[in-house]
Amino acid sequence: MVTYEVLQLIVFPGALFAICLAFLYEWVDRKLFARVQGRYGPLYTGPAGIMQPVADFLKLLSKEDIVPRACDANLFFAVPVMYATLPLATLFMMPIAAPEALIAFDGDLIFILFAFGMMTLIIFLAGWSSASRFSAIGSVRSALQMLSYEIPLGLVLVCPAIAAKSLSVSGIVQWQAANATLGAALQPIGLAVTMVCLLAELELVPFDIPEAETEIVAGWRTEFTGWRLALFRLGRDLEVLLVAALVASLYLGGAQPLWLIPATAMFVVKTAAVVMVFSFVRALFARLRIDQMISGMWKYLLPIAALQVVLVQIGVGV
Amino acid sequence: MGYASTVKMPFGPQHPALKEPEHFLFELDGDTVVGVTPRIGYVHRGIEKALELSTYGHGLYLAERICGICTVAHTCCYTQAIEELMGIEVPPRAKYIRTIMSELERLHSHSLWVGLVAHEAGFDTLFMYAWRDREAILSLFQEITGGRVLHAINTLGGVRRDISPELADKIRCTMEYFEGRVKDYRRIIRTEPTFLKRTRDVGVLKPSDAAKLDAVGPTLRGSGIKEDVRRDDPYIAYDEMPFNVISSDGCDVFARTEVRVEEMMESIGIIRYALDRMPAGVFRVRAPRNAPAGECVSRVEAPRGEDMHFARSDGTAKPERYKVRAPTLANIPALCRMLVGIHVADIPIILAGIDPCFSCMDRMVVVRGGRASGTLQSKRDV
Amino acid sequence: MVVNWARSGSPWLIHFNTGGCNGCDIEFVAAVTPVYDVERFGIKLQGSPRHADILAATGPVTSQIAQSLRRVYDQMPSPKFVVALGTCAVSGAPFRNCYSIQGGIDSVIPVDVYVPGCPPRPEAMIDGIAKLLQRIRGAKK
Amino acid sequence: MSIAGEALKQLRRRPCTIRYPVEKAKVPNGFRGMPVWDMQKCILCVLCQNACPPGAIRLIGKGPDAEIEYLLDRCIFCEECAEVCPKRAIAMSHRFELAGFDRSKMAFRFRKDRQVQGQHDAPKTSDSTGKG
Amino acid sequence: MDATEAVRLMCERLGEGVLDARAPRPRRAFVRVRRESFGEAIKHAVLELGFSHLMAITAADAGEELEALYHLVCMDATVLTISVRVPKGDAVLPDMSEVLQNAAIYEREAREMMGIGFDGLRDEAHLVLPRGWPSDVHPLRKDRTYDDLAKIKLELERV
Ligand code: SF4
Ligand code: SF4
Ligand code: SF4
Ligand code: SF4
Ligand code: SF4
Ligand code: SF4
Ligand code: SF4
Ligand code: SF4
Repeated sequence: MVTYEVLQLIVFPGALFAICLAFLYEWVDRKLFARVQGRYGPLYTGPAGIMQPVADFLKLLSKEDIVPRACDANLFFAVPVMYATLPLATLFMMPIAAPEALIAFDGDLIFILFAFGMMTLIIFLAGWSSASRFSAIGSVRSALQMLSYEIPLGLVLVCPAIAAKSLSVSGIVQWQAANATLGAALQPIGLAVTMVCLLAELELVPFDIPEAETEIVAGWRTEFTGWRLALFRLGRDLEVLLVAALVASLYLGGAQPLWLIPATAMFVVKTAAVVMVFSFVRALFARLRIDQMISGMWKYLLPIAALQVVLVQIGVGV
Repeated sequence: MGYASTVKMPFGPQHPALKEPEHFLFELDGDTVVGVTPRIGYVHRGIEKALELSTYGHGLYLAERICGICTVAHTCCYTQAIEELMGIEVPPRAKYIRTIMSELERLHSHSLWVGLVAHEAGFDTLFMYAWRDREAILSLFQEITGGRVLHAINTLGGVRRDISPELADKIRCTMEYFEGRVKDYRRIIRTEPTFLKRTRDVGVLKPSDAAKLDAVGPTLRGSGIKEDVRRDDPYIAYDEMPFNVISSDGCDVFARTEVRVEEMMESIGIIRYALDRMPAGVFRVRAPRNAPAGECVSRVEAPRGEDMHFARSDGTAKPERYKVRAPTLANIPALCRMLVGIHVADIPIILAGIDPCFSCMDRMVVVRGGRASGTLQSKRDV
Repeated sequence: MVVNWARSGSPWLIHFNTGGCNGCDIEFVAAVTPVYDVERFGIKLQGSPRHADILAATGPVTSQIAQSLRRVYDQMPSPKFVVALGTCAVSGAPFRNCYSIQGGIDSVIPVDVYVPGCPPRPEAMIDGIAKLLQRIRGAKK
Repeated sequence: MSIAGEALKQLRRRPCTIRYPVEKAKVPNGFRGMPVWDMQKCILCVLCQNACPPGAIRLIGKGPDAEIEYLLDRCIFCEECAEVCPKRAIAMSHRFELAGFDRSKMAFRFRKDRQVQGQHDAPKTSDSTGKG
Repeated sequence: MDATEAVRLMCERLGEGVLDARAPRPRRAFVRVRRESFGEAIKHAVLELGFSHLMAITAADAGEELEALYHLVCMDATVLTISVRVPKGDAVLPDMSEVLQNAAIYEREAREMMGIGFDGLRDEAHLVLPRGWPSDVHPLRKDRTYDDLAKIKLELERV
């Protein structure tokens, strides 16, 4: 039995499955983004370019590893590893193959929120450890940005929890199934705010301020090469998957089987939809400036998020 | 780190926001720029010397390579100067063809620029669309001249290739398509809130400063001053063309964008007019090898502003002195003025705002700020 | 095998103008945009030399830029390749005699593929890069 | 958001990309590609050498041994040589796929009786030249 | 103001200071002045005649002397070129950035390329051209041949 659980953790629906899905979504994102711009996107690496993220990953693994002299060697080693493992570990708390996640406990939603905060902290460390000006600016921007979206995000994410009277993602998924309803239908405002905050969390346009290529090269990642960069990219892809899974679970019913369709398939369809919305939206905007972004978040998003909380309270109370 | 009292931040020579190698040293106070030291000269190739050492015919190809974006402007300016020295009159048909080429170049250059400014603002989709549509102009170039970017069409005494009636129809047809696209850009840049947020009130250049610091081209016209060599000092066939000089009172990056987009509409009008009224006849006359002694100043409105060449001949087959002053250099003092007191994140978009093309600027510039002291003169007024 | 496949399937480029006339540069950027779209090959433009595999250099090398070019090249992690785009980058041609020009890209760093043209059409650039990729794919370990 | 309409339209359309190495590139008539020599016509008058701005053409030797050397790595494809040739022995071909690994193979020598070539195959003069 | 008018007014004001004045075609005027009258000529043109836009300064090598040509433009797009010659041994002109705000950038260029000094021009520090270029070599002087410059170039490469 233990081997079965280990297998679950490592292969399906655990690490391996998550990594494959993460790579697939990177491809979906690049492809859709390219199509919006009237291009093909990756085309020749694997059928329709589907192996592109894998090729990128393998290539980076095979590249020379450069450690800048000025940087903190220990941190420089630890940061990429943490950046890749944290979202992977958090994914175990997402219901993927069944409405019940591999690891589910009351309060895992809080842990997930904490993980998002941690990701930003790691980014900050990454920029700081590489002792380069661009990286430092990138990481400071990243931290500033986090301060502005974390609070509205936390506010709206507890709304489904209040409605379902459960602080566990699995619990919220099951509550939606039991009541034959969707979070999105009950809390459309919450969904919208979550999407905006998560765009910021993922550092996508219009909030890709910490990575603004034309301003600060590649932001906090500027100095990383080889396997470190590969792990960053993997961690990034996993983060996208995590975010998509979170939206799918809290608002779209998550991994519930529908008639004959297994839960996993529903999960994949829903997360893919979320990823596609993200990549479509990021094609439509110009990048904001950090001060504009922060003031916008505080001025508009926070009140809306608060409004959503009040609405949910009223709904639950009645 | 990075946020101490004043830090120095280098920008370039290899930097994704600059497709060309230039170096700016910014002095930052927190997130605000308090000083700028441009350090140019990375693209200095020594063209002026080379021009003086090559024959008039060979020099044409060097003039063309002062810059790959306004090649027509530079070759127009060059041929105009040398033709004046040689005392040859270009046939009217050649003048019309040069006019059409100049305006096509303005279209391609401005749409390239719309794409770039969008790119600097992180608006990649608009960048892709603008560059996709620009390809229509490049294929026209290719059909007319045989080259997409360097056209080698202007020559001493006229142009090397004619525009046939079929080609003229093709140009009209492309103009039809392009007009629609330009209207679309105009709508997008005026309504996209994130883009407006990044360009409105950014990089302000007051009209009095623009005039005093001698800004040129859309940078000047974006500050509400209507000056355009095409109208004020008409060359080739511009004295026969009806068009408006566009200006905008915004004085910011958005105003400069607007000026360029509106100019594209005017250019389309000029091309149509010129195609309809193209005089018949030869399009090239023979140019002599040598030019009698003399000197002349030749001016052209390049897409980025006034371009000036000065030529002096001594009766031989090579110019005695050839001097080029391209638009970007003229805009540098104004640029430095705009860059002081702004937010770091706005640097790329302001730089892009003047449409800096350093390859022509460095052709001559040797302004290199020294380590501590050297800044451009404009710093003095700040 | 797998490594060569990955390398040839995911070339990331960094663009460096060493003093050219912009002609090559705008054609290079045009190759990224929809009509040519080199992302088909998995090519991505990178801003940081640390992330790049291929240095796409345009223009004759001016004396002033030579050191920067060298530095960017040194910052790239190996295996790295250099593509010289345009006649200037190949040999410095129209400017090769000028006093502040050192010559083509290969006067400073080793070049793998030369793409003549003034400027080369985006197709010619793609052709050059495709030839390089083919060579990488075929490379023995 | 104002670009959304156009973006949605794009999704329904095929990309406008020319899939270049897979599809062949279309080059219009009059395109200035690599110049090619028809040595049958050439009279070794050196006008092309003098006209060439970057000095990509050189006449080497004298009399029957004379050869024309063409340096591809210097050519700027300006068409001056083709224009100046009194015998129309030079034509701008449509060849643009000129990339090579070795610069020493970018020099071509043409002789009146035979054509000595570098890395590229002998450019046939019938090879889709711009102006026949 | 048209070209002939500008030439006439310049001659009237400077009198003996003008060595040569021509208006070869509409909107182009060339006035060559004596060194002593140079400052006055520029000030007169800029402040009184309205030629307030400085297009460029061309430095030229005229054998024994160096020449500086100031290309000024007025509102009617007339280009007035005021030129002045100074001997090579004593090639110094006053800095004009008092009246022409953007003159410094062109003056520095002239100094770097041709070796004309400008009295009062700040930013004396450093040399022209590529890093390490000898400050007494002005590439645009006629006595600088290509071979000569190429030797310097080679030296630079070695560094
Ligand atoms: S400003 Fe224009 S010419 Fe200059 S690097 Fe950017 S794109 Fe090229
Ligand atoms: S930058 Fe100017 S002075 Fe320098 S080589 Fe080029 S043309 Fe000559
Ligand atoms: S401003 Fe200069 S570099 Fe820029 S496009 Fe025009 S000529 Fe070229
Ligand atoms: S090869 Fe031609 S287009 Fe390219 S940089 Fe040189 S001169 Fe310009
Ligand atoms: S071809 Fe012309 S230039 Fe050559 S020898 Fe004959 S007449 Fe003279
Ligand atoms: S095309 Fe121009 S550069 Fe090439 S060989 Fe002919 S004349 Fe010389
Ligand atoms: S004319 Fe020819 S030899 Fe002289 S500098 Fe130009 S390209 Fe070089
Ligand atoms: S100009 Fe024509 S005929 Fe004369 S040498 Fe050249 S190719 Fe031969």
